[in-house]
Order: sequence, then C-alpha cells, then structure tokens
Amino acid sequence: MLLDSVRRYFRENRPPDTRWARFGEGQRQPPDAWREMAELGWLALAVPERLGGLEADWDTRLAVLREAGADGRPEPLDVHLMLSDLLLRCLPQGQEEATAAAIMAGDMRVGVVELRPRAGPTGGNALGGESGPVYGAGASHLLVLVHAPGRGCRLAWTAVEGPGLSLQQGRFLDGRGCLTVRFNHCEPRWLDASGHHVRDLMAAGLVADCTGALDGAFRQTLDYLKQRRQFGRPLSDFQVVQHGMAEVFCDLQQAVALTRRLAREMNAAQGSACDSLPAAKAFLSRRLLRGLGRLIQLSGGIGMTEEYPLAHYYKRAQTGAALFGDRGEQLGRISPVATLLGSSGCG
Amino acid sequence: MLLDSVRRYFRENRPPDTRWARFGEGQRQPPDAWREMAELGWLALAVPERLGGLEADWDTRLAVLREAGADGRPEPLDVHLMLSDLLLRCLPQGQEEATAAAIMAGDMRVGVVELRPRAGPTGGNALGGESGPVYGAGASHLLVLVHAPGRGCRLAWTAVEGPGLSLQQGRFLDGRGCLTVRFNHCEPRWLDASGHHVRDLMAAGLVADCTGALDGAFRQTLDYLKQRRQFGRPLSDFQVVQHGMAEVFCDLQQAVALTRRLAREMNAAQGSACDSLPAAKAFLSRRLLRGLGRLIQLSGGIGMTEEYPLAHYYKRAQTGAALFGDRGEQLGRISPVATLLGSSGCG
Amino acid sequence: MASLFDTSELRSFRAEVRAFIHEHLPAEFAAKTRAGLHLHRDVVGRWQGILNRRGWGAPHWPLSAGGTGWDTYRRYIFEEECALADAPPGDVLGLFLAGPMLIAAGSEAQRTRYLPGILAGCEFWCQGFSEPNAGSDLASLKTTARRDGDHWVINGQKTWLTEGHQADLMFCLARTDDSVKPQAGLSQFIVDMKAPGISLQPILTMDEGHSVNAVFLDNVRVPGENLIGEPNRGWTYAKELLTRERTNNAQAPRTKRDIIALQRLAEAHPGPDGRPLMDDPIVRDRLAGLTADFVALESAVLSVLADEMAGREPGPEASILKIRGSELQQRVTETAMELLGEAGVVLEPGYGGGPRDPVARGWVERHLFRRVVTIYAGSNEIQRTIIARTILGM
Amino acid sequence: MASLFDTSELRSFRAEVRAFIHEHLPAEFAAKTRAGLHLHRDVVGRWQGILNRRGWGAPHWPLSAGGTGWDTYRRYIFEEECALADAPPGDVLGLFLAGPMLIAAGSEAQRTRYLPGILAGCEFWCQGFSEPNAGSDLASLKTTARRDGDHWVINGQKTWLTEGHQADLMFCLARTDDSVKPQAGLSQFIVDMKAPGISLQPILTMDEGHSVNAVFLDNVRVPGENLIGEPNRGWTYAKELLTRERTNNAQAPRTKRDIIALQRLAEAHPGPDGRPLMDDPIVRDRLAGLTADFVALESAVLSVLADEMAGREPGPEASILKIRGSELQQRVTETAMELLGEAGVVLEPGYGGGPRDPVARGWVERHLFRRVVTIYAGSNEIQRTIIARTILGM
Repeated sequence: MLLDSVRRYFRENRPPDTRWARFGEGQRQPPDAWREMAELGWLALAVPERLGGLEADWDTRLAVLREAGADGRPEPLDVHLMLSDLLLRCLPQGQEEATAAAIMAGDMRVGVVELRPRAGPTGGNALGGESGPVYGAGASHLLVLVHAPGRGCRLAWTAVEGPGLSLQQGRFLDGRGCLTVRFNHCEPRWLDASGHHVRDLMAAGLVADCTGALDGAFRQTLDYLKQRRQFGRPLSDFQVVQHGMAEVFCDLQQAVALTRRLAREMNAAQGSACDSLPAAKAFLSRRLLRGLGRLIQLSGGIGMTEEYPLAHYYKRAQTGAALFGDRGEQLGRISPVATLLGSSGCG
Repeated sequence: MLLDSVRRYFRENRPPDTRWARFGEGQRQPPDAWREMAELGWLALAVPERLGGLEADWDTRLAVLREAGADGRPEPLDVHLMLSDLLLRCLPQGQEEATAAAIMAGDMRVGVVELRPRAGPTGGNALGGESGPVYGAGASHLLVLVHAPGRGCRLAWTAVEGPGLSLQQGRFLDGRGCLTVRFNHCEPRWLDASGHHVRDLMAAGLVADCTGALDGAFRQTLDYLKQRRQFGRPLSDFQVVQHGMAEVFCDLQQAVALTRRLAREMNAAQGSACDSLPAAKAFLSRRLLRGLGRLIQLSGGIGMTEEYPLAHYYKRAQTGAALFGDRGEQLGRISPVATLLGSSGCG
Repeated sequence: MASLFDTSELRSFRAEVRAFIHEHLPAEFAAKTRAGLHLHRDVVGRWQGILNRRGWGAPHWPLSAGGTGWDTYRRYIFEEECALADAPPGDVLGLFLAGPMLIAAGSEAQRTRYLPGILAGCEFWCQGFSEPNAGSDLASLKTTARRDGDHWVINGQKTWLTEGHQADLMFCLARTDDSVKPQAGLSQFIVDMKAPGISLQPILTMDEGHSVNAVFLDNVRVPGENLIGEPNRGWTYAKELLTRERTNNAQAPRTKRDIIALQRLAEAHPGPDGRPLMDDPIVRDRLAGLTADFVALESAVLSVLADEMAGREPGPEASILKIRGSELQQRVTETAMELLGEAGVVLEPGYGGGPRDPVARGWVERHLFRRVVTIYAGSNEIQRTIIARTILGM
Repeated sequence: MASLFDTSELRSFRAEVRAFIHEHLPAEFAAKTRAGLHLHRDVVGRWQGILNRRGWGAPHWPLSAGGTGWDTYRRYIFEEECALADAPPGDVLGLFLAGPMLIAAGSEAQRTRYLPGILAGCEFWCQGFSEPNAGSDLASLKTTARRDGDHWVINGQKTWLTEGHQADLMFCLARTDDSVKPQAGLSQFIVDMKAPGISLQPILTMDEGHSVNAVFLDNVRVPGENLIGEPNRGWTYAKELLTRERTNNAQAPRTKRDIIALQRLAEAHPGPDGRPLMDDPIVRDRLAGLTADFVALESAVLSVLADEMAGREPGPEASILKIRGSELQQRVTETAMELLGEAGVVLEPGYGGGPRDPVARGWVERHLFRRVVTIYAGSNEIQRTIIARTILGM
C-alpha cells in the first residue's frame, strides 16, 4: 500500500526522464517535494509511535529507499528513514517531541558528515578542521561522525546555521547537492551513541538505494533492447545480449536479496548494525557497479548520454560505493569464519 | 626448419591423443624419446658453439618449448634448453667439454629443485632438509636453488646418485614425473651464479610451455566446436560460443606476444633475466589458466575427461603457474613505474 | 547474530541436529568427506541409514512419503549442520532426482517398491539422460524403447552417468514415439542395472577419479510396470526434475564450509616467507571478497526459501542460484590452489594417488572435478538462456 | 633495459624526440592534457602546428603526403614520448581517419586542398557515419545524397559526431543508390560544416562534457568534386578506415602514462588511516596486476609493430588490441576511482565544474567518459564477432 503510493508519487511528480533530459540545468530538488513527502507521511516512517510517528519496520524503510533509488530521486530520504529514530533516542527527553514534530513536518532536515582530524583529537569538545562531504542535501542540522584516532567514532549534533561553521556548496557525482563544512571552534552537542553505528545505517540505506538504481536501470535497458533493432532484428534477439542481461539479472537478484536480508537482520537486532552489512556494501561497490557498467555497454552510445537514464544510475551507484565505507574498508572488516558462522546463527 | 622438424617428430612419435587416451596407465616418458631428441640435435641448442653446440637464440629455444607445450610432451626439454649454457659457464674449465658432450648425447639429465631451509641457513656448506619437487623428470644431476634468508638464492650442483641424498618418486599434477629429495649433509659443488636468475629462466621456459598448452588446447577446441552439433547446428554457430572463443583468442595472442617479447629481451640481455618476466609469469598464472578453463567450459563434459586433451593442458598450465614463482610472488616484484619505464627503454 | 534463523525455536532445532550429528557421525566418515570427492556407496548409504532411523532420511520429501514435515528453514539448517560437520552428502540421484520424480509421477506400486530403498540408503540410482550426441540438447536423443508384449525393449547408449558403477537402478529417458516432435515422444523407465544387455564403461575424469560412466543398452528388457507415469511424458518429468536439481545445485552450505576450511588452510599453511598465509593482507582481502560474494549467494538462497515458506514453488529464478553457486564453488578451489602453491601440484606416484602434502588433500581433487559444476545439470550457458527467455521475455 | 627499442639508434632517436618535446611543449598544454578530456581545438591545433613545423606532423602518413619516413618502431617511440610528456593527443579525426582515407582514395586535388590543413592543425574534421537507427549496423543508414547537376544534395541525420562542434569539415557516408544491396549503394562526401542546411545539436555525455553532437542535413548542397573516390564505394573506404582506427585504439602509450600516474596518485593520496595508499599491500598488488596486464597488451602491440616492420599490413588481429586495450583503459580509471574514494564523488557546483579535490581532476571525467571506449569504433561485441568469423572461421 505504502509502496504503491510511493511509486505513484514518483511517477506523477517529476519522473526521472523529465529531470534527466534537462540535466544540464542541474539536478535540483523540486522545491515542494520535501513538504509533499512530509504530507504523505513518509518522514514519519522512522519516528516512534509514542512521538506520533509511524515506526515502520526496516523492510518498509529499505523498500521505500529502493524505490527512491530506482527513480533517481534527489531528496535525501535515506538519511531520514535510516536515522530519525536513532537521533530522537539520543536527544534529551525535553527535546524529543519538538524535534520529532519538526522532522515529520519536513522543517528539520538532517545531514551526515564525517570529520577525520588528521592530527589527533581536536582540543576539548570543540570541532575544528575541514570535513568530508555532507550527505543529505538541504540539511538544516548535521550529525557529525568524528573519527578520533584510537577513540573510535563519536557522534555530534549541530545546527548548520550556528556559529563555528562555514559552508561551501558542491555536488555529488550524480548531481545531488552536497556541502563541505569547515568547523572553526564549533561547539556541538555530543551524543551518546556510536558513530560507527550511524555509518553502518547509512551504508545499509545506500545498499537499498543502489539496488534500486540497478533495478531501474535494468528495466529501462530491457525495454530498450526489445525495441531497438540492429541488423534487422531486436537487440534482445542476440544470444550475447541475452546472456549479458542474464548475468546482470543474477547480480540484481542477489542485490535485492541482500537488501531483504539487511532488513530482516536489522528488525531482529532492533535497528542495530547487522552482520551482513560489510558484505552487502562490498558487493554494491564492485558487482552492482559492474552490472550498471554492463547495462551501458549493452545499450551502446545512448547509455553514455545525459538525456538517457543509465548514466545517472551509474553515477548514483558510484557515489554510493564511495561513501560510508568503500569496498576496501568493508572487506577489511570481514573475518570469513566469524561472518559465515555468525550471520546465520550457526556460530 | 628446426621447428618443422620438431612438429613432425612430435606428430609421428606418440602424439598426445595416443598418450592421453591411456592416461590411466600413467604419463610415462617414451623410453627412447630423450635419446632421439639428442640425435635430432635439440639438446645441443643451448650449448655454446665452442663446445660443439648449436648456440640457438632465445626465439628458437622458446619456440621449441611452445611446441613441446602444445604437444604436452613429458620430457623436460625446458630445463635443458633454458639452462645448459648457464650451467656450462659455471663449471670449472676442465669439466666444460665433457659435461657439454654428456648433455648433448642425452646422458646427463638436469633437474632443478628449490630448497628453503625453514630455520635459517644450513650449517657450513652442506645441504640438509627436505626440498620442494624436482622439476626435470629422470634427472641424473640437480641444480639446487638454496634460499638462504637474507642471503638471497644460491646455486648448488650435485649428482643424484651421490651420498647425502635420498629420493622419493612422485608426479606433478599433469602426470609428469617428479622427485622429492631429502638432503642429509649433502656436499654439493657451489656455483658462482645467482639462483634467482635460474628461477627466472625456468619461469620464462614455463611461460613458453604453457602458451603452447593454451595454443594446443585452443586449436583442439576450435575443431571440436566446428564439428559438434547441438540443437541442430554446429556449436561454433552460436554467438556466445563465438564470443567465448574470441575472448580466449585475445589471451592466447597476448601470451604468444609475451613469449616473443621475453625471447627478444633475453637475446638483448644475453640470457640474463628480463624485465617482463614477472608480468609474463603473473599473466600465465591467471589469464592463461582462465583461458584453459573457459575452453573446457565451451567443450562441455568431454573437456573434463582423461581421454580428451583439454584436461591435460589445463593441468599442465596449473603446474606451470605454481612453480618458480607464483602470481603473488611475481606481482610482488613489480613496481609499476620501474617496470613500465624500464621495459621499453624509456626510463 | 541477527538472522532469519535467530528464533528460539530454530536455535533449539539447530542444537538438536548438531547434537545428533555429533553423537552419530563416525569420525572416519567426516574424514573421508573432507579428503575425497567420490565417496563409496557404503559410506553414503550407512550415514543415510543412520539419518533414516532417526526419521531424517529425506527432509525435503512430503511427510506421507517419508519426509520430516520440516519447513524450509529447518531443512536448510539441517543441510547446513550436515555440511559444517563434514557429514557425507546425501545421494543426489536417489534423494533429489529419482525419489521426487517417483513421488510426483510414479505409481503407488513404484513408490512402495523403490522409496524405502532410497530412504534406507541401501539402493542407489543413476540417471540415463545424456547421450554422446545429446548433451545439453536432450530433445535429440536416440535411445529407443519399443513395446514387446508386457515388456519394453531398450536400445541405445547413455553417457555421463554419475556413480553409474555403484548404482542398482537407472531412470532412463528413451524415445517411444518417432512420429511426433522430438520432445513429445520420450518416456521414462526404471531399469535394473543388472539386467542382461547392459554394459558399463568407466569414464575417467581430470581429477583422476572414476565417478562417471557410459552405458550401452543392447535389447534390454524392462517390465511394463517400470514405465514412470504416462508414456510420452518423459520430457516433462525430466524438466521438472532438472529444475529441482538446480535449487540443490547452489550448494550454499557446502560452500560455506569450504570457505571456512580455506581460512583454516591459510592459518596453517606457510607462505614463501615462512609465515602463515593469513598474515598476508592480500590473502585476507581475497578471502573477505569470497565471503562477501558468498553472503550475496546465501541471501538469494534464503530469499527462495522465504518464498517457499510463503507457499511459492521455486521457479526459473533458481537458475541464478545454479549460476552463481557453481561459479563460487570454482572460485573457492581456485583460491585454494593459489594458496597451496607447489603443495597443490605434487602428487603421490600412481594414478589416483592424490596430493602428497596432507594439507592439499581434497582441495586438488575438488578443484579439478569442479570444472564440471558449471557444465552439468544444464550448463550455465543453458541457464542464462532460460533466464533471458523465461524470466526476461527476450 | 632489455628491449625491442634498446639499440643505440633508437635510444638517440628517443632522446631527440624527448628533448624537442621538453623544449617546445608549453606547460599549460601538458596541464590541460592531464586535467581534461575534451581539449579545445586551439590547444590541439597549436601543438600540431609546432610538431608540423619540425616535420613531425603526421609520422604515420607516407613521406610523399607529409609523413616522416620513420619506421614503425620510431613512430611508436614518438607516440610514447608524447604520451609520457602529457602532450595533447593528435586529432584522431584528421590525422588517423580523414587524412589516411584521402591519401588512399581521394583525388590529387582533394589531397592538395585538405592535407595541409590537417598537418598544420588549422582545419578540423568530424565523421558522419552513425545515425539514430544505424549505430553498429552502418549498412542500414538512411541519409541520402542525390545528384543535382554539378552538385550532390544530402538529406538526413547523423549522430555521435565527436568534436563536430569544433570541426570545419565532415566526411559523411550517404546512400547514393537504392537499387543495390544496402552496403553497395553508399558513397563518401566531404561536407563543409558551414554549408547552409546543416544544423548541429550538442549531445551531453555522462562526464558532463560536450564532445559529441548530432547533425541534421537539410538539402545540403555539396560540389561534385567533394565525392571521395568512386561513387558507391563508400562502405569499402569506411571499413578500411575503421580497421586503421582499431590499431590506434589500443592506446597503449597513453595507458602506460595513466598507470604511472596511478602510482603517483597512490603515493600522494592518503587512505582512511592517513598513510599513503601505496603503503597498502592490497593497493600495490592491484597496481602490479594492472601493470602485468598492460605488459601483455603492449607485447601484442609490439608484435603487430614487428609484423608491420616486416611489411605485413595490420589485419583483423588488430581487433584483439582494441578489445584488450579498451578494457584496460576502463580498469585503470576504475582503479583510480577506488583509490580516490570520497574525493572521486564530490564535484564543484555548476554543471561541468569537475571534481573539487585537485587530486581527482581528470580521473573522474576520464572514468566516466571511458565507458565509451568499449562501445565506439566498432563495439567490443562487434570486434569479437569479427575475430570469430574472420580469423577463427566460425
């Protein structure tokens, strides 16, 4: 039901082809989209019932993110669907209700950014130095993941328009907006949760998003191959084209299955990080991306152009592969025996 | 001319299909083959003219080894064609002529073996401990590559039937004979040459041999695919089969080109180790082997059987990949900038 | 620990299975399973008998036919525990092919006569489908069965009979009607391997093992009641059977066990510098990559299981499991060969003697024999065509 | 140092080329070549002019047409030195396509009129082959040229015109005879890009660059003398031209330069732990693997060169160079993206602004645009079919 309405909304509101055909003008968010999503209740999906939210399970959240990926949406739904409840848990009791209301109304927009002070921890509790990109276009507040050598990854929370921050506009590879932040003695609120956990949640959201991107690209390509004729017959008649699509289908099915598995594991662990995440993110960063490259190859030159969707899906997956733990980092977290025996409860 | 006679001899003397169809009986060397090769002059190819040999260039030697690989010959031609001149250079002057004559007559058979003392250098100049496999079936004398931690790889020379050696029969994966040696205070003659250099020469010989194996397997497969009918037409009519063969052809052509390049570089460096060897051996250990696996796949079940040649070529290449520096070790020797600028003289 | 299987019921089920295997699996069976490929029927049969006496002989069969009544999750957990304990794999030909076909299409009399032997592990089957000129293309097969009074008389030649030399019975596809289109005129028969007119010829494979065979059928007389199901429907039964086999062919539990064994190998086996291979970051990265791809495969298997739990039959989606599962099986042993280096290419003297270094035993044979997993049971090329045509509508 | 090129003559030739480039290549040209993909014709043209004044404008052309008379080894060394110095690549369309075609099939008058402009770097060309419904399948193209007195009148639509917006002239394939089989009725024309009836439309590609275009030809009048060679032989000229392009498409010297740059990147760019990426054994292994595959590619290129030295024309074997060369180009930039991590996915605001981090500049655009190298100039699928049919006789 919810998914049907998500699909319908995406279909009826600036569907990808209308956005992509005019990509030269920039991949802007439709100005009213966020408020409409709030009105549709999507921003309440990750807010607990006791705060007036819908408290959806992870299957639902990741399924919505797949749809967003398949539609190449510029709005940072993933940040909100993956993190809202965690954020609310971390805030002092007095602030919970107002924050929940602001999130659900679309008034408070959350971004996530990593800060890796190169030269040891910053002095005291203030933040200093240049951060990586802010994920979450249009953010009014930031979750800052502060990597302190030897002290893990701590979590801080700050408004964007406060003192001690200067912002620079930028874009991600796929055209979504991003900011770069310079902290200058910014005094954030330090939260009592692990920054690693936030990274993993974001990575799980990216797995869903990029699986959606592969799905959208796959369907588009399949249609095209059935219509496009070369040498007197549809491209889809050629055996190598058929086998190429079958190969990508194998990876797509595995990506979908991985996303489902992440959701199941997160439901069981009540939203905590899940055993399969490093494997899933590593899979996204190599095979899923290769699948998208192959779809471009099968489509020929048109797959390279801005007016056609494939390139945008490819760049979205490339962006997802690089953020919140790339392949090398995720593989470094995998110990085969622990992962294999742990992940199916047979340890 | 020489190559023609090599091909003719192989064709007329126990060609591979007669050997392979009876593989269950063991991959024995035809008893007279070595003497016949001596009579044909092949064992003189790597002996200097001043000692009565033919002193062939490296193109010729590697080309003969490619033919031996393509024919899956069990005789260790590569040891003699790669090392005879080096060995003769290392011997005291008085022994050169007699040794050269014995080699050319087929009376002295050389094997190569590596010894890696696990617990530091052996005491004094004697050899002790268990070696790796002896490469060079039927060897009467051994070149021992002694890896001494921190002291590189030294070279020793000993007769097989002397004191201080005990031998155990074995086979390589592809059925060629091999020995395992236990040294027990064996006192060899220490030679004044680098063992690393011998390893590289052997590795270059393996590149030629395994390129031949891929070549032989490729031709066999191509014939089969043109004859074998499925679904009412020859397998070679199917587009995926065509593209699969084209892929293997790309790797075969590259392997052939690598072999030619090794020969050219060795000619220019007068037989010293060549810049491209680590790359060539690494290529053999991954792509060439995958090419052979693919030929089995394209051939279907018959490719798996002992009576058909493909499996034997595959096992020969697998053996070659493991000996004298596997892929990991060879890649570890490559520094991109040095290799790329050095190998074409543009450094 | 978050998982599909992480409920208290399933945890205690797993514990029960594990305890039973621990108590009843003879150590020598586990050792033989680790070391070898082609287990003797005695080993397979005796373990099958042990499981059957516990009531676990054929978990995937219907309860009425001797199954366990377990849901698909329990069946998977059972498979996984058997694999992790190195229990001998169940006989695919009887348990996964002949049995289910007889359950689906056989007569009551056939089920009564043949299923108990499979369950008890005392009767073994082989599959007479492929012919020298009909490998992936079964429709072109030439073996004929013609009616002669109460009997059928079969003539022809079959090949790639896995474990045919250990089999008591064969299910055999033969042409019973020439007048219709090729697929429509085939029927399936139960053939006694000791019947006059049958002669077997071993086919040696590249692992130096004997597990497959060719068989010649020269006027072999088969009683009329040995026809399976209806005449001329043999093609349909064969297709259903191959679909079932594809699901099994993902072999996820055994591959999980293999990757674990690979890590143990890397921890025990020294590299050229004398230190354990597992100390090498490149080796660790490689094993982690295999693990990631395994998790992807296992997730797809679990999705199919979840669908089955919801009452949906495995469809052509199972083809992706066959493709990715078989590729991964090959990559696992390719990695083992790279880790083993020289130890992987030195064999004992004497054909079939296996690797000299104990650390390499089992790996080398599996590596070589596994070239077959992308070829058999409908080659991966055939699977890709099935996906393109059946699922993608190309 | 052992090498094909390691003779004293070739060493001093290389030194001469290197010294000339060192002295004459403006630093800003090298910087632009490193950073960008689609160089402006001013940069390409000015560098071409510099080379041409030295007599090195078109080393692969016959001496009589303005070539250098170098043998193939010298030509390759020249290419390599240009690549290693980050000199702007020569204009493929004029130097490798239009020029050689005019030399082979053009009239004396055409050669006199057009070759000097290519050599001097003051006239640029584009290729009007592909059409919206004729990509790899050129035989089905629809653009027509019909005779009208002294002129031809061309109507139709062409696409994938690389650098069409910077071009003065187009060589254009059009149908001149409907009555014969599709390949037989095509002719090639020289079209002035400023002629009335021509309208260009940019095609933006995924690298956010504008290098390709569509063009509409609406009753474009072309003088009769602009027909290249004989009428209805345009297909033959096009095939010869694409074969020449494939050899060039191995792009070995530029890929060598890229792998070297990749090592520099890994030495300069820190990983998540703050240490240079090159300290990571996994990164070193990866770059070594690329290097090994490059050496294999380069060896195949050198084999073709050696054959050419022996007087043999490059045949369909060149297809393997196109396939493996283009794959390697893609792998190099894929590796760069993995090394860059976040730095590879953050761009400056404003379409076409490129990566924010200077270390990523050039890499990201190349990575994206290079999805095309396995597609253009006869896709790799077409190349595999050529190999199978022409060389392997399948």
